[in-house]
Amino acid sequence: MIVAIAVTQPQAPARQARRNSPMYRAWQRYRKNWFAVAGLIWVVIFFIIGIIGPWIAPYSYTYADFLHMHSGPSWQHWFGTDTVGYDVFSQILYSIRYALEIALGATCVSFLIGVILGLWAGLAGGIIDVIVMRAVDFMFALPSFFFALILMVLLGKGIFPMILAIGVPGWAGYARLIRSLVLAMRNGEMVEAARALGASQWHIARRYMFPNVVGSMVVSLAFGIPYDLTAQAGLSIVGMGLNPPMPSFGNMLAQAGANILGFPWLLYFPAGVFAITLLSFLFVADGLQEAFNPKGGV
Amino acid sequence: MFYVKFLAKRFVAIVITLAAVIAISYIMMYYSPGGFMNTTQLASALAPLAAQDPAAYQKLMEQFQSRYGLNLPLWRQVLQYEWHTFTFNFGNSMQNPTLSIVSQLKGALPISVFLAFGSVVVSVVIGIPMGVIAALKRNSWVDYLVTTLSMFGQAIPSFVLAVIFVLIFGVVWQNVLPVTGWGTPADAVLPVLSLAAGNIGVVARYMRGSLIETMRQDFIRTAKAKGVKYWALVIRHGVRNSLTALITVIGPQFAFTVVGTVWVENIFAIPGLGKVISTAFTNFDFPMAITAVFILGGTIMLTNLVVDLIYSWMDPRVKLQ
Amino acid sequence: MSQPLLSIEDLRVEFDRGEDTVYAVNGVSFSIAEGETLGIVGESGSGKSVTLMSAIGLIRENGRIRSGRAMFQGTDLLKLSERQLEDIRGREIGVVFQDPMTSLNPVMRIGDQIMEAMLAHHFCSHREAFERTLQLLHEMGIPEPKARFRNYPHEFSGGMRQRIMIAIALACEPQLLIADEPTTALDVTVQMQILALLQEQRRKRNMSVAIITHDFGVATNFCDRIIVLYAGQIMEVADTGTFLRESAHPYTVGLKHSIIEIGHRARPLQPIPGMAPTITEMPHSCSFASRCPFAAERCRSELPQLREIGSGHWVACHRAEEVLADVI
Amino acid sequence: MSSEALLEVHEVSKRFRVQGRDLHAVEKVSFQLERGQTFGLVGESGSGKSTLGRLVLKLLEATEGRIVYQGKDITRLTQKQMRPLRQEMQIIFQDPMASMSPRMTIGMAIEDAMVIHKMGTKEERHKKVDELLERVGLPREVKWAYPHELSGGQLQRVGIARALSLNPKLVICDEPISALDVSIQVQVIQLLRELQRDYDLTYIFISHNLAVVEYLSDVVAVLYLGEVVEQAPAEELFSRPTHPYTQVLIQSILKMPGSMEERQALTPIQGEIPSPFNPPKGCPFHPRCPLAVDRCRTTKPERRNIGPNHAVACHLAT
Repeated sequence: MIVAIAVTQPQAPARQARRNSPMYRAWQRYRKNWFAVAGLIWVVIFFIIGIIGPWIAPYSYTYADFLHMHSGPSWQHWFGTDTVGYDVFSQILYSIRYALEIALGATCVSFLIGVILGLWAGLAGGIIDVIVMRAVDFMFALPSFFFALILMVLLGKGIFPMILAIGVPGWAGYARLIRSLVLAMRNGEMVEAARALGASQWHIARRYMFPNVVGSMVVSLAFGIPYDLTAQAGLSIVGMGLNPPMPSFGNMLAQAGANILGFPWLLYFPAGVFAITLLSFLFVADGLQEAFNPKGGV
Repeated sequence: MFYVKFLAKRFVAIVITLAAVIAISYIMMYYSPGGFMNTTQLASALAPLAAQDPAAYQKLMEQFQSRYGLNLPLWRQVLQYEWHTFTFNFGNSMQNPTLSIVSQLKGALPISVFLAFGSVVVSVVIGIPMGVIAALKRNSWVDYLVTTLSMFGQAIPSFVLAVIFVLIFGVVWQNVLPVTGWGTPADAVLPVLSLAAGNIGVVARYMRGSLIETMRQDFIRTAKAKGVKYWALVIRHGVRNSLTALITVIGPQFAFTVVGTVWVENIFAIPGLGKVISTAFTNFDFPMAITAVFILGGTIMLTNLVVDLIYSWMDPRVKLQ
Repeated sequence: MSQPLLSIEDLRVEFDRGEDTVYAVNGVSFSIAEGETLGIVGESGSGKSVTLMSAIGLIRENGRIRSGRAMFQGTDLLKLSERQLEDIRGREIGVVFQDPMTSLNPVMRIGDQIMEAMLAHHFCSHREAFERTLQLLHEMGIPEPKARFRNYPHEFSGGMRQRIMIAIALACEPQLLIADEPTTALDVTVQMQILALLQEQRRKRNMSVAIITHDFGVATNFCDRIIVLYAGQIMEVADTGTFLRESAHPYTVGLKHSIIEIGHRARPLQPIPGMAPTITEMPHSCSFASRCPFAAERCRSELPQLREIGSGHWVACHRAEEVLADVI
Repeated sequence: MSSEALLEVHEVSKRFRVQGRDLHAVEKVSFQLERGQTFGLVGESGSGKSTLGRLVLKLLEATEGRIVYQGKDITRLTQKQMRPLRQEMQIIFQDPMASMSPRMTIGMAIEDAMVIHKMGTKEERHKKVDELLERVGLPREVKWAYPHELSGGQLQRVGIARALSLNPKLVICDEPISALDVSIQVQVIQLLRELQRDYDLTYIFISHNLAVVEYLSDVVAVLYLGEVVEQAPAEELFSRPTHPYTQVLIQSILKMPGSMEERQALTPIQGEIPSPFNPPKGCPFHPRCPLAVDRCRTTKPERRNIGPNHAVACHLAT
């Protein structure tokens, strides 16, 4: 009996350690958040639709059913058709694909620029820090949506231009976050202790800084995606997004707004899917935030 | 004296930022496809004239180019444009060449400013009490209701809400509230609400978190130990200290709301600055677009300056710089 | 001693930590006489501050008072509503906290914070409160009270802030002053200033003082009577003279021996082994037994009760007499 | 003094630039330290004692002065050149929780020190982690724990184990016990003493607790506003404190009396430590000094020897 305990002992604490690791505990907290889990499920579904949407769509987004223009939901057209006869259900499936492409792409672009500039400012300090932070102030002085409008004019319409137009002006927030994290750590006792051990800059960044900022970065990314989803739809609302017949939530909503009388299904389905999606992303982001740095919680 | 220096510094910063925005916009427009100021469009429109009377066509084009300073080198064009903008000499728009930009924007600006400020005021007035109640009744059904509603408000963009309002008040409850146009006070209700929903969510959630955090501070315990009555404690010590933190989110929120006006004015067909901006951009009316961005940007930055002043007044630890 | 001012009887407090419960205070009884200075000594987690804070309703949200009474001038504080407690706190009982950096409202002028204490209790008119505040600032040794009235906490040093805290606590002339580690966050020279100020005010106002501290030096030099807490229980109660001469609890003796003071250079160290437990189960035996050199079989099976082994000298140890014999 | 000093610090100063103003954190401090010795640094908050510790390790760069380690001038070494030397010079922090990554287990944290210096194979390192934990009095299982699961005293032992893992010669103990409970403090002090004996360690012991510094140190320096006002062998300094500030510090400690009759009167010194942004003219201590004369207000006293190895910066000291 005693022998058995002695043999299993080294593994038991290892398992215990995994259970007490900050990541595992964050996941535990996340799991308890009902909203966050529901949001995550929808986000996953959204992603799957984004990938396979074009294959399961009953109609091509360019196929206009002239015999059933602005008809309500039916077996043929689940979510009805719009004024030109496009199938709303198919349009939504395609919209999800493009919305995801644009929002994820834009978030990646912003994040990449932000991380590079933020790291550079935080680590180099001095004049570089001043220049980057001035640029951040500049970007914050005006809503990045205006920069996106200007960029759309310059780049022309399309998916790739939209990624750049939304992504490039969005870097400032990430840069500021990364810089503040780097600064807080660089002057913190943990990094000082690592330096005292003789760790190289690279070792400190990899083993000490990165694991401790990854949570905050994931949270900021999670908040960034719904913001960029909104922005890409918002560009279409003002007529600067994808050109019809390229389907997008913005176009559908704008059209629904213009044709609201008599054709409410044009609004129900796109607005519903879009709103649920944004909510889900926000629930996920909020859940992650609570999980990684529990403060206002229980 | 200190404030004079501070304000002077901030004004300089605002002017520099605006100048940079204008320069960047102008240069980007200059290189945008289709040619700057849409000369190609004009050229094709005047193509018949060019065939008939090349001299007259040439003269017209030159007139056009010199009117907008297009015959100068780029850097001179930028400088000239900056000068015109900062002397509020915006010139005429391209869409309506006979009307000056100023005359077109004169009516639009107050509408957008009213919408943006109105929605921020509404959100503060509604959001703060919501957040306070949620924080004080933490983990009760009231709290869950407030938090969930705030999440909805925050997640659903103003344009989606606006379209939903159009459906509700344009189809279901017709004639309760107007869904298009501008003129009567009732016209403002739905746009302001669509814009405020998100802000209410942000304000309520932020207030809740901030107040919960504040109520855990040591000085709250000190106030309790003094025997301060509950509501005095909550308001004088709790809310008062949470407000200083809340003010920091109002600035960015205002900027976000201004973007919202661009969307919402489109949906409600309100002739505000946002509508002007989107029309200008879609029609490649660059002088108009740059001017509108200039004015909105200036408004946002001035608002931020005021926010900073209030912040320093509310929190003596904050040093203005 | 006369009628006690505050007497705490069999107080039990626990904290809910989600996965488990911490029994922070387990049946603590003691009293504070009028005009007495009582020292409550213990290490972190011993429940020394929880005991008094729960008596005046300043317990953390996840804390729960299981049982007990806290009789103050004939009323049980634990039975009072929050509103009734508000009337007593700051009026009859003043509190000074440990960290003067965080214990003052950062966005309120310090004068207003002192005045607030008086105005909340309608102690005097607004005009008088202002005058009294200036007087208090002066008494606390803050130079130029009139000018300093309008300053904010961050414009003061740590020592000065603690003086302001004392002014707040004394504003309504309370009968009892609770000082929760009032000098722990301060430098030694400032600690001396604050303690001297507290002593002077105590004499002048003839109030009772309960000082919570982990420092035997502070407790023995400052207090009339000393209570030693460990793991939420009273280990020993004695007046300072007895305490200095003949402590009878192995924990007290161990602590005394492990204090390093100036002039101890040549002495060998005698640390108490192990560390203080976090009590997550109701104790059924002596909580100190695992660290105690005197521990016997009985100590590990039976909870020692507080018993009087000399006049006013109470000890919770099965083997107190033997410990005492060993010490003397 | 012996030429075989392990560490020599010559006239080291550190000034910080804070919002356009100079903050004199450390002013012309000199001392030397022989192998196996303990050098005690005492002072109140803001005296620059922690800054001095970091200057010695070159975690901060000195503004002026020289630091010589084992006969080698390390003042001008780059951070990269310092790295191999860091094996020999270690530091124990006041707040062990803050000095560890919350995402590393204790085992990983200790092992990482050895990984950095490429010491041993993985198995050897793991074995050494076990040995070290045992040596500092912790059960082996602790290596699976995360910092937040340990108590302050346990964490400080981990901090000591991590420093020891590199077999250092010089260890700077920066307030290693001030965050701990009394009964735990003594345990840690005892551990530090044992380790010093067993591994022939040299300590710089930084603390505001005079009694502990006296207990552990061979030589003690008293810092006030970044300057050494008195420096002497520990016994000498505490039996014959000469600088008025040292005297005040010693008097301010409340000792546990033997009986009621021996209780101390509470006699406070006036004033507070001035802001290091504008230190007083003349002797930095003169505004609080009960003995100050005119000369103290105008001329700054130089540090001078008043006995063997006993230096004081006071006009009135004899």
